[in-house]
Amino acid sequence: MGVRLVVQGLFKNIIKTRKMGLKFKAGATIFFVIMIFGLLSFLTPHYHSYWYHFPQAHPPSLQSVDFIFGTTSNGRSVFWSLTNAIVNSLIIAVVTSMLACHIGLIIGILSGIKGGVIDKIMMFLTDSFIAIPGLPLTIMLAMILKPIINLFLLGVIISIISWPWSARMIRAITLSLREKDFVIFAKFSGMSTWKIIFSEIFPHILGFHATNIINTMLGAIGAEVGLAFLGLSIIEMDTLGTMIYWIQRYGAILQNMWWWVVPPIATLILLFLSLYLVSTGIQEFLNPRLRRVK
Amino acid sequence: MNDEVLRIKNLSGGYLVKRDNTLDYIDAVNDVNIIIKRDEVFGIAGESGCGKSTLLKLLYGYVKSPLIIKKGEVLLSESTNYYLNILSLKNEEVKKKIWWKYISWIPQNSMNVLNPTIRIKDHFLEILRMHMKIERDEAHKLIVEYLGLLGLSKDIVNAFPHQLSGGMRQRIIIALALITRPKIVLADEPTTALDVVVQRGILQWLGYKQRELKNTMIIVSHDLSIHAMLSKRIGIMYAGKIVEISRSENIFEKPLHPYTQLLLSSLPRLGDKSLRIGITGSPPDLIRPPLGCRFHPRCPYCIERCIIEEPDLTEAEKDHFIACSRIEKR
Amino acid sequence: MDNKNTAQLLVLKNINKVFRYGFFGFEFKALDKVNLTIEHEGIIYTIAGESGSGKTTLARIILGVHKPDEGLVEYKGKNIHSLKSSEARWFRREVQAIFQDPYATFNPMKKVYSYLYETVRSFLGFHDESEINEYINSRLLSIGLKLDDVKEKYPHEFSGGELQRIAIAKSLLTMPKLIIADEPVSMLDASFRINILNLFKDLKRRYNISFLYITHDLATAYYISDFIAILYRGTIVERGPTEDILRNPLHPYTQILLDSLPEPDPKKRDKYMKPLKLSEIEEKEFTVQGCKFSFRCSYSNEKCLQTRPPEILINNRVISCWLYHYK
Amino acid sequence: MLPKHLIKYFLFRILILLATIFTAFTITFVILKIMPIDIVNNIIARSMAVTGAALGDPEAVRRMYEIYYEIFGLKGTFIEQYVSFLNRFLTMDFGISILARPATVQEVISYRLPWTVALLVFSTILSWVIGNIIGAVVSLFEGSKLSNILQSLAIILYPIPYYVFALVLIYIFGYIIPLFSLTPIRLPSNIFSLEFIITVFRAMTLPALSIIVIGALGWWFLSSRAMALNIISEDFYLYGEIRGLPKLHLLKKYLLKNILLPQITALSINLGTIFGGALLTEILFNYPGLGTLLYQAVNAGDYPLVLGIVSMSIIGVAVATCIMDLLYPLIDPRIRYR
Repeated sequence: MGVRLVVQGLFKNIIKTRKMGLKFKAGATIFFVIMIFGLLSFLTPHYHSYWYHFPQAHPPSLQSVDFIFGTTSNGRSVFWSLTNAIVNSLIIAVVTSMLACHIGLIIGILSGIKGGVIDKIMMFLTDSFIAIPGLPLTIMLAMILKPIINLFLLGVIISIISWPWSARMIRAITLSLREKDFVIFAKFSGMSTWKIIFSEIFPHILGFHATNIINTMLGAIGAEVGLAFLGLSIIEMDTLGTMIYWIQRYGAILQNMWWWVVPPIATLILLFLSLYLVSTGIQEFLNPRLRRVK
Repeated sequence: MNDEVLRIKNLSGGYLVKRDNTLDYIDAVNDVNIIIKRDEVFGIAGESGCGKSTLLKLLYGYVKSPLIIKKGEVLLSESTNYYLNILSLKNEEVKKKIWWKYISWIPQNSMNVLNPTIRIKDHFLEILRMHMKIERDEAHKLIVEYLGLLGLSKDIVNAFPHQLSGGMRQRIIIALALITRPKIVLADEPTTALDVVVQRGILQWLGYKQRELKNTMIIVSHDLSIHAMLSKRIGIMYAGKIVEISRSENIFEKPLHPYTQLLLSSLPRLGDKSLRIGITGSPPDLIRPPLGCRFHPRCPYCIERCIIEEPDLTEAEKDHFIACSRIEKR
Repeated sequence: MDNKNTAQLLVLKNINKVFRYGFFGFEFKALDKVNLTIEHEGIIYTIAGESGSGKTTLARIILGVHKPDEGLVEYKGKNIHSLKSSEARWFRREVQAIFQDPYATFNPMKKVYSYLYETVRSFLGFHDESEINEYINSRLLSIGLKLDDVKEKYPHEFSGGELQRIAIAKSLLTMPKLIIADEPVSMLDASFRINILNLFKDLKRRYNISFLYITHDLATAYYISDFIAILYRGTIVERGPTEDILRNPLHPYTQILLDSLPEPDPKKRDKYMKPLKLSEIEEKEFTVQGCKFSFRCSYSNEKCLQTRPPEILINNRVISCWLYHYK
Repeated sequence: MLPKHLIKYFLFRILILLATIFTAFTITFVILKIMPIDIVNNIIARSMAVTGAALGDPEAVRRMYEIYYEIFGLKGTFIEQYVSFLNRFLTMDFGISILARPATVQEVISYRLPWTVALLVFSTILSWVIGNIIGAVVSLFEGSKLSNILQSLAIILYPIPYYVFALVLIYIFGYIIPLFSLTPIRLPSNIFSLEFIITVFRAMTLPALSIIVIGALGWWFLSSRAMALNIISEDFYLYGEIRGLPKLHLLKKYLLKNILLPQITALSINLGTIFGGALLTEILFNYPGLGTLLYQAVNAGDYPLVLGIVSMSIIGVAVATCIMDLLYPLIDPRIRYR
């Protein structure tokens, strides 16, 4: 029953996208285009996995799809690398955001609703995690787990530093809602605690949760790139981070191999921009006060 | 000598609001005419959304988007036969020449109107420097002296707003409005957020100051009891129009307009348990106000003429103006 | 449920509630030894107090939202803070709540009808849609509303007064014995306010419903209530029949409060304008040992500051003031 | 003399600081302990491989094992493990750095630390000040062309991490306008010479610029503008307008004064993120700070050094946040006089 309500709520919100502002539309469009580009990765030819397959550092030309963005110093096609990188980076982002945001959601709601000792313990844990600067901790973990690293594990590592904020925010929202008149009113309309959580409290959290998922994705993509700078991402795979790692490694910028440099950086910036626009778009939609300010 | 200080002539104004790609005009103040005299407390009463606060803003010349003036004049009487129209002045001119020199303002909601990060003294300094060109040292002496005169402790000049109670802050705000001795003081719901005991203190103080300074005070409040305790003359507003103006004895003892009558009879009073009856229906949407008399859909005495014809404010008895077609006829 | 007819409707015994704030553990005594009894059905009992008197906290304690730190709230002889789940349902059926801001009471994303529907389905055990509608319609009609005018609308499509009426209609669906109304009319215009109050009176007469009417407005309290309790900084200073207390207040605070009430009558202006010397509200009042009003009271002495006055029964009212101790 | 409640607050805040550091290290301890792989052997094998046979001295290897066993909680009872771990982290005693043998980890870090601190302090303060002022000023001209341009720019810059933006800067300044050398800097020995100052300045400019541009025009601009717009709709600002106060005065005493205080809190909350971003930025510009050191340490498999930098950052960020929180009540009159 609860699930049905949540789905209904989500559905209603999606229908309302027609009324979403320009920011949301622009962001969603850019994201959609990048996604389509990423989906081309399913057409990746098998020889893309071999290094030095193509002439090294070949500038872009139209002779074949492989050369459309030129090749790297390792003789790999920038085009195929990029399409694969988009998908892999997004996988990391989705794993992170799904894990971190939902752990945060559950802990936050539980803490907020139950209160008492459970709340105190959970919040102590959350606050302690928040106090640790994220990057050094992830670096340490990534370094230790380097021998067995994969996309999923990388997502897990990044979510270790991402969940506490979600938990904190959700708890604060839940707490403020718990004693609102409409919740008491619902209680005296005979609704059960679970129904109140789903139909009265959750819809108010949903908006934050949605933007939080997107922001966490944004943060995860950034964190992966950060780890890659240190050579701690999955070097043998194409991700946006590792592409930049190789660019760095081979001094592509100083050699002015712009065709190698521009695509991943531009994609990265566009990806950041689109996710940010989508998230602020949702925020403004849900909070008319922000909409007015524009 | 002329005892008029302010003459409001055919004043209309409202808000331009964009909603779903249509531009709506909210007709908040419609064709208001009032003459306000020296040394009086004039009350503007009405229920929420009747345009009383908007009227006050227009009087003050504080016109900022989305508020616009449609037509009309707000004339300040400077001497017997010289009138200055505030609404014809430029924004900067009103700010420099009129505000606090001629008219000052007591806002509502005293809890939040003082800047939380500067001291009480700085609030006074700002006004003295801006409007009286008095510099710091001299101003400081003046402030301490002034607060002493008002019976406020000198220690509070160095306090921050949050250290004072609500009643104290409201006193400070009133003191701020009076320090330049303006001819007119506008007060927008000056005691709404306060408890009744504190409210009594503030209203007494306000009344006492007015008698001492012999200036004019225009008080806006939805609470008729406050007007009964303070105002000398009262204008009753309904849906953007003034429906009745008279001395407060007349308003409370023999109201002529049906709205005023119904409003007064709906107020419960201590010591009287007789059945009171409210007004049916709700106030009109000011985007599309009703034709004719704006009160006609709720008026139990409505006749055909009320629906067609917009009544003017006319003097039904001496000093008793009312806008009602049925009375006009009489 | 067996002692339905013998027990008093609502009893508050020695309710204490302390809120704690922030780093420094600043304590704020919202309610201090509050006693109150609503004897039976069909009584309108007012709790009157100014901002910060703890009246909303009291309402929430009675509704079971907050737990008191000490003391008991008994509804028909049962402690409402230790109800079993079936008893909790019974309690929520018999006791209903109305709040100050109707727009904050209804979820803006849901049709108001869903609350009516939910209440009937869950409390009265109706399952058939048409049966439910019929029942809702009959209830709405009894207070002058029609189901068709309500059914498809969202909260923002009603005016504040209409929405408050619907909130009342919703609480009537379960045929409650007690309605807790927390400042139900303070957001409404004067011309509409009286309609809601008349409705309360009417419901009390027709259905024998009791009301706990929480307000800061003594004039409306006088108009509708049978009993009144005056709350000051978390303590009840005086309680008893409304007529007695508001016509002849004994506690110095009630006296000052009534004197300070502006009235829509210019003849009372001179009395109102007679200067009144009062110190400002002091934060100390929340933590003082003795009578909370002693800082501002013109009769106060050392004893008032040091020791809390006992509850003294005079005629049919209860006063907490040392002035009346020897009587 | 400070009022009593402030002293209480200060003591309490310092207690929180200590608790934070302890729990942070405890969490690190737990995470390291539950790692699913054989860490110590991996590490030693890797560092041997990186540094070659030079570490072949059996005594040195034995000492390394010792330290690692303590760090990863493999020695003694659980309590002993925990205590020795805490001891290592708090004192940052991780033995000798593999990378910079025979220097100890503490020595290497203390040599690089001033560079990072200088870069961070300089760029953070500058971006915070610039961003907040621009944000507040622009809010007064809401709807104008300039405001719209700055806003669009901010929306693009806001989500970009410093280190990605740094790549853009490198491309522009390293290739298109080659103003700055991107090769590792070599410091002149005389620290009082003009040359020294110029070298430091040149080394610092680009990393600082990438932090300042993103920070000022992205982060702080957006938050300060949002806050300013809120204040403008607030009663006390409107009342200021009604009193006819000059615009400049309103900007200074009403907007900025009320924005800067909450923005200090925002800064203290974001310190950790800023720190992390700045570390990575350093790498790109070969700036001789902790970030570049971390990069070298990771690449050389120098675990002692990495752990040293990690514990340094945890302590550093916690202390910096604490200092900001301690300063706050001294600046905010609302807390100062309660």
